Amino acid sequence: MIQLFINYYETVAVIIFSIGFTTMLLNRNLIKKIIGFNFMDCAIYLFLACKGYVEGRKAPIIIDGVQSMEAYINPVPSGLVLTGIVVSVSVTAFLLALTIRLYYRYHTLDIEEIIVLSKKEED
Amino acid sequence: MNLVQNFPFLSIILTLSGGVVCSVLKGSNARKYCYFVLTSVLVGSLLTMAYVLSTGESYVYMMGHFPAPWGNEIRVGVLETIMASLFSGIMLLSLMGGMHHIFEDTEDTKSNLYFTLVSLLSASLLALVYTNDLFTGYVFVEINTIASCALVMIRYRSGKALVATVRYLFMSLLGSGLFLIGITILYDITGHLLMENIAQSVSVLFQTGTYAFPLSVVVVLFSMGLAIKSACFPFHTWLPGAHGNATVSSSSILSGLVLKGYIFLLIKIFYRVIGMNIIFHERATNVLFIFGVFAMIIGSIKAIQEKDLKRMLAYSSVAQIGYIFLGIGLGTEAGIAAACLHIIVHAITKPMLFTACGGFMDVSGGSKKFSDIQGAGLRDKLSGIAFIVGAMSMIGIPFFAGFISKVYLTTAAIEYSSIKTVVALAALAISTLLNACYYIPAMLVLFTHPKTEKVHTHPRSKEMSLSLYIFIGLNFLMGCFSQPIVNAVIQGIAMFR
Amino acid sequence: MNLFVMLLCLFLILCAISVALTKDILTSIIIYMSFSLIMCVIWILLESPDLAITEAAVGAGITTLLFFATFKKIHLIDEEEERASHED
Amino acid sequence: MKIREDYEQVGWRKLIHWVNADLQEDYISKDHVIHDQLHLKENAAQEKNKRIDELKSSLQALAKTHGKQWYEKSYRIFSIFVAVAMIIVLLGVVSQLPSFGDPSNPANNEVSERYIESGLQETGAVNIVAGMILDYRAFDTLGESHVLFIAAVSVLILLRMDYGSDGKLRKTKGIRDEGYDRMYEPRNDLILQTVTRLLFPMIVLFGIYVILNGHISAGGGFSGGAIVGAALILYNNAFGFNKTKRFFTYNTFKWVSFASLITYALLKTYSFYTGANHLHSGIPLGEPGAILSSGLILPLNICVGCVVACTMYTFFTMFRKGGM
Repeated sequence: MIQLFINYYETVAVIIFSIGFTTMLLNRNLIKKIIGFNFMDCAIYLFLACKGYVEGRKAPIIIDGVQSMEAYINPVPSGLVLTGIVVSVSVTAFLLALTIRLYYRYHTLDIEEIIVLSKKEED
Repeated sequence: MNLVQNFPFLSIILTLSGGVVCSVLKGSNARKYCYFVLTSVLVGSLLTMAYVLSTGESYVYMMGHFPAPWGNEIRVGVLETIMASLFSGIMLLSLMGGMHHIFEDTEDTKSNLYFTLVSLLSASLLALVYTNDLFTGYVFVEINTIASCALVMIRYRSGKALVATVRYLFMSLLGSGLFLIGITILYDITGHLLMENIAQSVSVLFQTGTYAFPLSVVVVLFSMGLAIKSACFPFHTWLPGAHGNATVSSSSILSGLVLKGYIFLLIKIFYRVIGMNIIFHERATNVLFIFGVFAMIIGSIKAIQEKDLKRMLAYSSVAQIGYIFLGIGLGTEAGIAAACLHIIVHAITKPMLFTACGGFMDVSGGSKKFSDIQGAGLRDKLSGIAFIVGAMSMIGIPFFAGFISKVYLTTAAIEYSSIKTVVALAALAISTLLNACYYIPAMLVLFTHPKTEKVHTHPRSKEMSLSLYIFIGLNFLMGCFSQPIVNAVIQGIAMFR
Repeated sequence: MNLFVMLLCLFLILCAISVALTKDILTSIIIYMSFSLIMCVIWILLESPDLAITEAAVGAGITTLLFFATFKKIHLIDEEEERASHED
Repeated sequence: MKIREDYEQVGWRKLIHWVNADLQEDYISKDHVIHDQLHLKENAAQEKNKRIDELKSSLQALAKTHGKQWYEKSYRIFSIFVAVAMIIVLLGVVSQLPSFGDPSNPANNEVSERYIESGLQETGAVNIVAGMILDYRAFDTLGESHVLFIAAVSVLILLRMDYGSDGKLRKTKGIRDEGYDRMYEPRNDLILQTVTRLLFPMIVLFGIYVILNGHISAGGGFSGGAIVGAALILYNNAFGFNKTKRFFTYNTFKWVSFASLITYALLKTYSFYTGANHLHSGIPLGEPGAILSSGLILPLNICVGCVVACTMYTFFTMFRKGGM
């Protein structure tokens, strides 16, 4: 139990991940679902990025030639999260474009109504 | 380092840049360029397969100047090259099969963008097959997700396709979210992203028993994430909508190849990263085994109730995915070999069925309801024959491809002496019966008392006939002379470690 | 220093819960914007400035812009439907 | 009455109006035409709400008859159950993971040691993260910029107004024609335009600085490109599409992203090919700290910056108008 307070960043990340996961699963409004997805992704990247942090070390930009490992944190997780942030922006743009297209056709943002309406219409 | 060893890397780069080039060309030039890219990738992977079979062991290709744990790396073995040539070949054939549908469904200013999506999808499939690094796997899983959702959404004029895309995309994003959390926890407890190094530290962790609970949660997250993405039983609700409403070539690419890419990544993670003994200990294989059994039964039952040919084929894909998960669920090497064999068989048969269904839609005024395609098999003879061959192979009649993988699934199940064997054999028998229960009525509808009045028929293009001939030939080849392929798969699995 | 981080994390959790509970979309978009800004501050506390700039420019900047553009586009569609229905 | 007047001026009210796309030209003026329009709008709005309520109630009835009632309840309970189970399992995992910030974590092994110790010598980049992204693990970032490209392609397929081969806009269901272009021309708001005339060059300069210094200080292709993209969006918002059409059309997006992605792929193919076949790649690393140092990282950052800037601007214009 104490470990939860030592890794407090990871606890926060897990709580936000679950809230985002539920908003995405539970909500009927499309834009709410997309915001829930963004929360989920941001939480996973916080969970990944705080793996690389080491107490008392600086950001991995070499200052005046000091190249010992004790001076800098682990650069691998921040490299991975940089890739991840751009992935979640691209997916959000795709989802929002789909929402607009659906709104053109069904004039509602509620996914349940959209499913009911799309079943009624014959293509 | 002879030249052939560079082909896997060059094929990934060619397909990636092919996507970019297609976005600039006109519709018809993009089609020619896409054909060129896919044929060169097919020839390249066949040559690499010959090379790897001759040397008898897999080699590692270093991407960049820095060796493995620092830089990226792809690993090329027999199984990988078989899958790569299968994926590029089938993608080429399904594109040829549904070509005039593509140009009908998309605007003429946007049809070249369809070929961008197809070549980027084949790039991500190749990268998923070859990669030896988990995070590279995640990046290309994302490309795969967006490309396959865009393939379904290309028919955005029909509202059903849009709704199916939204549901498919949300479920797929849940899957890749769980997959990424699995990678993070694994990176945290082992410190590596490369598959070999993770395997070593995981086996050490397993012996000493440290981080036992996180390790089992990682196994659960990987299997759940990739099961959601490959439409395994409880998470298959998005599949009938997505595959039922996409264009002909999109649905054959999606059900034939995209689902298999994720399953192959799951096999790689289970077999090479975590190791089968730990998976066995975690009893993850039992869970997948039960999912497979349920998928086989309930997928077929749902397919029987369908009134729409394409949705019926989509539900039968859910059942066939259940066969593959049954193979993985057995947990033995023979089980995984049977699963790989069924991946090959299903990749050959299902796109043929979807292309034939495209042919039936052409001759019956574009509708896919059973009531409208009454007797379409007689109006379009070649699609009818292709549908018969596909249905026979799905049911598992000897001399057709499906029979081979069913035989190996049963031998793998028999080898395994416990309750699992009984359940596996019962499931195989029942689902073969259920397959017959929906393919034979479909064939009856297609080949009896055709409608008399002249329905607007679309002259079948040469490309489609060629692709159907090749599909039928492949099916018979796999059905009758399957021994070399089976030996290659078994040798690949042995070399896979 | 620890108290400051605790407050930020508490704010993150409050943002997540309030978006789950509010009905109005506009307020949830604005809450998401503040969530992204706090994430930039946390990236700096975790000693990774690369992430802070990227999250600020791409996460808080462009994503929220797209949300507002979608929200406005939806209202525009309603306007046109009315205008079209008035004319014909 | 006075409070209402000030309330109207407050920026917040303007933001709400901007977002609700109220099209009154000049909100402050008091003449009757505006008031009549307001009344007209109000009862039109009521009418519309009535219609929507009828549609909703019919839908509810339809949903009810489909036995959706118990399905919705079980779906809600099931999701809450999944969320609670997930929190418990993941908190259990977090409590057993190595503690935060402790130097002896398994993650600080020989992999990150080599990145830090010999990162400067091998890649020439002072910013080790940029060196790692564009040189050590370059294959991920190559896939990464193609993720952004494929998202741009899908948004183009969905939202771009379908122009027929003859260049005339083809009427597709639900999309209005060019006639409403005035709707997209933003009200030339004097404050916004003067501020943009001041800010636009600053932001673009800062974006270019972030791209060029990717390998020296924090930043790089992705963030710099997003900053330049944001500047373009600001310019479009202030001066409208006719002004931005002069220097940025759909063709520029197509050819700029094509050129930068192909050069990115070619440069990376060269470095992967020479690396794998153990050939010496004669790219000078330059002396660290200078702009023209660290071999391929600078051109790659510029390519990624161009792709990201064009894609972000295209996202905005596709959402705003469905055309450039």
